Amino acid sequence: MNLHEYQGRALFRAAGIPMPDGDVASTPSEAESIARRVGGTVVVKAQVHAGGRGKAGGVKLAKSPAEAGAAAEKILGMSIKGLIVQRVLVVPAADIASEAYVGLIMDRATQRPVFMVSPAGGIDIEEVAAKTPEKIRRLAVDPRYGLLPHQALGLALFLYPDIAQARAAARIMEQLYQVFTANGCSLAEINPLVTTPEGRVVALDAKVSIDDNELDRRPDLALLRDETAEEPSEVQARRANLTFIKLEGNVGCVVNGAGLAMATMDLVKYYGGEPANFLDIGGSSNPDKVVNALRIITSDPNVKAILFNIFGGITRTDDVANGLKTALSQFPVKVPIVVRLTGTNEAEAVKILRGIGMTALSDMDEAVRQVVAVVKGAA
Amino acid sequence: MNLHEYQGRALFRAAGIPMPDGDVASTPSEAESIARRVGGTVVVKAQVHAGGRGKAGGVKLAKSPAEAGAAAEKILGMSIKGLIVQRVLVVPAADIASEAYVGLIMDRATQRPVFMVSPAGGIDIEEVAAKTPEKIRRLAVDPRYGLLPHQALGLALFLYPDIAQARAAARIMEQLYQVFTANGCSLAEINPLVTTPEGRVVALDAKVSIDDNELDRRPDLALLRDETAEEPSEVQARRANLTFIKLEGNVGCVVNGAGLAMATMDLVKYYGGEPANFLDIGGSSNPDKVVNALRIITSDPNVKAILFNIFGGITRTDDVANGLKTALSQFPVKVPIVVRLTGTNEAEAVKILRGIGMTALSDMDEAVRQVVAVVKGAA
Amino acid sequence: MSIFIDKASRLVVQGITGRDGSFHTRQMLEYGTQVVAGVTPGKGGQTFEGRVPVFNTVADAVAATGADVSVIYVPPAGAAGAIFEAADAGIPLIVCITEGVPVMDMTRVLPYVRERGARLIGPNCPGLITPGESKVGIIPGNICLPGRVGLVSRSGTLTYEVVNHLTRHKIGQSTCVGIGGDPLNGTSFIDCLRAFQDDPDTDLIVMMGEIGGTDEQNAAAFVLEYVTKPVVGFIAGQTAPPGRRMGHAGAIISGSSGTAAEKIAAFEAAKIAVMKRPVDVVELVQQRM
Amino acid sequence: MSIFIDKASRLVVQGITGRDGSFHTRQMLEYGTQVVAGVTPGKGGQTFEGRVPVFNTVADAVAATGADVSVIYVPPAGAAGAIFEAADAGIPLIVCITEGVPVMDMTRVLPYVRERGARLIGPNCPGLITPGESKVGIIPGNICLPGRVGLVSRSGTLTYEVVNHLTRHKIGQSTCVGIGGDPLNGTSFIDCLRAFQDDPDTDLIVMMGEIGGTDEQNAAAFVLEYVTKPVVGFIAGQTAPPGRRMGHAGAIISGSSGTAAEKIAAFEAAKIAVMKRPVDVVELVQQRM
Repeated sequence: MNLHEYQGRALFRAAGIPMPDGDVASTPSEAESIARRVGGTVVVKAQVHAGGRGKAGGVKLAKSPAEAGAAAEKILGMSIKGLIVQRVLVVPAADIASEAYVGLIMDRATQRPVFMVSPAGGIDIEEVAAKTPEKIRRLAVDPRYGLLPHQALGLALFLYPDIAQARAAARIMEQLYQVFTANGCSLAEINPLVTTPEGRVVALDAKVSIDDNELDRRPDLALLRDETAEEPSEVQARRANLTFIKLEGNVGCVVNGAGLAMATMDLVKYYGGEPANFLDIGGSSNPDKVVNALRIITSDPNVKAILFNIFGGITRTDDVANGLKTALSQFPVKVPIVVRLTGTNEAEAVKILRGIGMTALSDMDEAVRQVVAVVKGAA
Repeated sequence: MNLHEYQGRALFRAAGIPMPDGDVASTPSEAESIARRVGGTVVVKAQVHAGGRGKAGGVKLAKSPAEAGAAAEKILGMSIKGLIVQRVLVVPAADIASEAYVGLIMDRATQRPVFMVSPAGGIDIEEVAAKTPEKIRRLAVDPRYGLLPHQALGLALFLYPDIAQARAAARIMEQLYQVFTANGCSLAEINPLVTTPEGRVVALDAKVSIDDNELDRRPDLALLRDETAEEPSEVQARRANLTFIKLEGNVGCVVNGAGLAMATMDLVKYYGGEPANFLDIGGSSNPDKVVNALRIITSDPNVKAILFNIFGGITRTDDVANGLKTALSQFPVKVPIVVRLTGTNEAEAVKILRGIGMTALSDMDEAVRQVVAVVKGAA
Repeated sequence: MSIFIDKASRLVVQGITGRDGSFHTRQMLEYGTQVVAGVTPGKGGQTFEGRVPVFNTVADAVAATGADVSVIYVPPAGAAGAIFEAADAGIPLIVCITEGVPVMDMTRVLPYVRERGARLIGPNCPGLITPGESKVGIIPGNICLPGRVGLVSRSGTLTYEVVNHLTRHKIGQSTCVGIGGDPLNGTSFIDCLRAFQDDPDTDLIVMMGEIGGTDEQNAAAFVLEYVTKPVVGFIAGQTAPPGRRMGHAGAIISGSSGTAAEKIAAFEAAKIAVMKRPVDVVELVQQRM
Repeated sequence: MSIFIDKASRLVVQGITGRDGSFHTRQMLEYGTQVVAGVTPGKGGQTFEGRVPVFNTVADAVAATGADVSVIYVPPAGAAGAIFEAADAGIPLIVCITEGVPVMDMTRVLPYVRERGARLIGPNCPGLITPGESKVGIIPGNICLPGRVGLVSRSGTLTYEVVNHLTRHKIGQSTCVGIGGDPLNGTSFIDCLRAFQDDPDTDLIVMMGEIGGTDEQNAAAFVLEYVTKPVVGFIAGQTAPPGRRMGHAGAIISGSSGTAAEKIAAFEAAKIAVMKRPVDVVELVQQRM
């Protein structure tokens, strides 16, 4: 789960990371009064889950409270990469002497949190990695010991030759590590970490992603989810405990298991079709999940046909068949459905489907070919 | 540094360990009003750094606030193992269904914090260890991982077959481990940990020792030191950065280094004398330390002669000689002084001593024999 | 022969009295797995299905039964604790089925397990099966057949799909291992490739990968260097949009290292025969056996 | 020959610009120790005494100078961090002189050092010296003499006392090691006994113990089992009252295991010749050389 900048800021500030004052606003007048409170020139920043806000016009300087209100007026409601801006962050504009990058990510390869720092900050770190890899230093932190003082200072000295600034940056890295581990982050990033003309080290941005698996035991973090910033069908799916991602095609897919779901999408494409979604109903075979899955898929007007691909293991195929039956009795499905199911309680499932006039295939390739043919016939 | 029970209680309660309500009092009327507030029968407990308070009459039951005041009246000012009781703790008397022991100590052998638990609580754990060792279970905690849930539960199941009580006790052990590591303890002990007739698990005592090395970085803990509960000469020594322990003999000793100080005491005894103290002036050779050392030693009326045994390494023997010279010019020392010094700047030191009419020996045995002879001659 | 488990494996089920634990314990017993103990704190002394003794702790279970494999069906909040407990009790092979274990927990679990010389499979995995001998986890036993193909996979049901094709064509398996798709897990492709390479009763290896991370690329490099047996591979997620997370499998495309195209290229460079579709496994294996 | 250090040892001094660090670095340079680098964060690029380059980090120092021994003179609050840094930089021998290091810090430092295969001597120790070759720490060089007696001790000045007796009687030392008296330290008597036993140029071992803990008893058991060279021992604190802490040496009598009487009995049972007084070392050693 990605946090908005203003939410990440709150975590950073609670951990003691020096950041400029400021607050979040959802109306121009709120933005204006925040600008009045903090004083001086401010930056008004769109709060959306998308990179490249600056280029899209989502970040504006304002020299007075009135200008801040006007900037907020322009930015609120703006669409950035398809996402409507609902909130802006208003912070004092900082005088910047230098910009560095400090990121902490959960790394699969070392199986540890890994720091990535660069004296070339303020720009995309992937760009730095590609063009000037020598300007990046990495450090895997052993979680049994945490970030050790010499490690933090070693990284900080790579950013700042001045020992006072390096000590300040080392402290910020220790605080960032605390934020990361205490909140189950998969990413915590400061870009840019700046020095001011007076020599202070200050974080000007906060980018935080939380491991979704952390949310069950951390209701405080779960509350930070901003569903207005997501695709409504994906929100609906998550509430129904489905993993769903909307795509651009026209073949709706209902599959159990993420790997099989991806392989199903690949096979749809292989046979000339275009998947309309990724959907994993998961391991448990609650018929309600099937009902919800169908509801979500059928709400997409692009969908021309629906493919079920169920390999019963823990998932009982008769539960899936029952879910399908229930769904069809609750709301009309106007597009053709092709069902492939095999495995646990297959015979029972086939009987249930027959009872509502449907047939079930047992071969995945055959099912995919058939659904692609149906879609093409319909086109 | 040993904490009083009421201080340990505060740490335990802050960590969430369930303990009866109550408070500390230094007058009978305070004790009475605490008893009134908590209600019912209370226990009034002497707060001194000594075991066996119960046997010494330092723990009394009181059925009313008035009785509590009377009990406090008796206990306050009482002497337990030579220590005057300055405060009493007043807590509600708990109904006890069972008593267990839970202790956590820093263990030299495993170099880890070690839990020691026993279902035989309320008595001296050394007694349990001697008589029924099978009733003790130990567990060394790997500090890199902390106390793991299954470890706490495993220990707790050794105390309580009931799973609800075991889970409660496991939680208390986790809290005790937090107290221990967060405060640099060398010991944190609950004796007894009781169950009430209703099945609750409650800590009835709190014994905590803090590693002295922790106090520099933890002024909050250093404030807990109760100097009124210590030998005044030892308090004076600590303030002067000396390590001093008062003993019963008559040969005062001023030595640099703990090992050499102990060996010096042993040698005094070997040659038929009795050391009056252990005193280590430490590694740095600040002349003030010598002045303070002499002040403390000469305040002991038992001391019949004083032995200096200095092996100069980091310690400069001329600094020691200067300190001695300063001390003698500041206050009269009425007992003979025998000085042995060798090592760093020895020639200079000998010259300083000669200047004030003293001689210095270079051999430890000779110096000890001489000081013992002086004391015996004086007797 | 086989890797990791065989008919001598003595299994303890952590969370045996829970919903998933009890269901799958019955399945494993039916399959013939030697389920020698269960663990549920507070239920020590009970007996599961009239035949499996239940203990309060894994240590108790090991002491009483000599269990040497553990399978974990406890909820996510307790899963890391269960792995710690199994490793601490000296269990050399720990299989964690639980889905949704916080990744931060795994950063501490993994070194703990390694320090004790134990192997963890999972979390968030279907477990493993040595057909005809022992099944530990949730892979359906009826789709497997004893034989000489070793299979390792990051996913669950996709594994079943492929195993099913093999079995229907009378191509048996030595062991099928689902290593799980979480970002941090205990056993990698490489661990399994090495074991299969060293197993005299495995002739060919099938490796089922996914987008995200670089495990498949590392595995391909290892194949080049160490594996002499034929390897057949698959990568799921060729049509997945970049930068999106495809469900719990943790298939995240991070930067340039994790796309299906890159992984397939790595497979091909290592002379791994790449299936275009799951069903292709049959022909590719048959050509190489 | 010698143990742990010799004339080839390349020393980095952590805290070289501090009060104690600069004083003792001069002493070590005078003695002939190869002090190749110093470390003080923020002073990288400076030169100490016109001859020792100062670096910001131990890693920088190792990279530039190939230092293979570190000695630490930083204040207690930073001592654990300095040990972590030295171990992380790959230094195989780390000597921590600092007194007053919180014990809780040591519980984390010790496994870290061990995981890296490094040896820590101390904290709160005088260091070690191989007479005529190299001195690391604060043992006065002038009281030592090259020779064939190995000495290991828990205390500082008491060590000097004994070494002084030996030297005045022309009994030289292979290496003298002060392991420190803190409750948790890096190197034990046993580590040193093993090294001296295996050192072809040590003929006899002197071991100086103290009350508190069970290290001396464990050492005696090790002598019985492993050491064939003669051993002469001493226990300080025979007259110490039980239950009192005798200064920073951490000499705590805990329960029945830690009294001088018990330790002396353990020594005698292991055929270790026990000195009654420090001066006895001369006669006992002479009888056995």
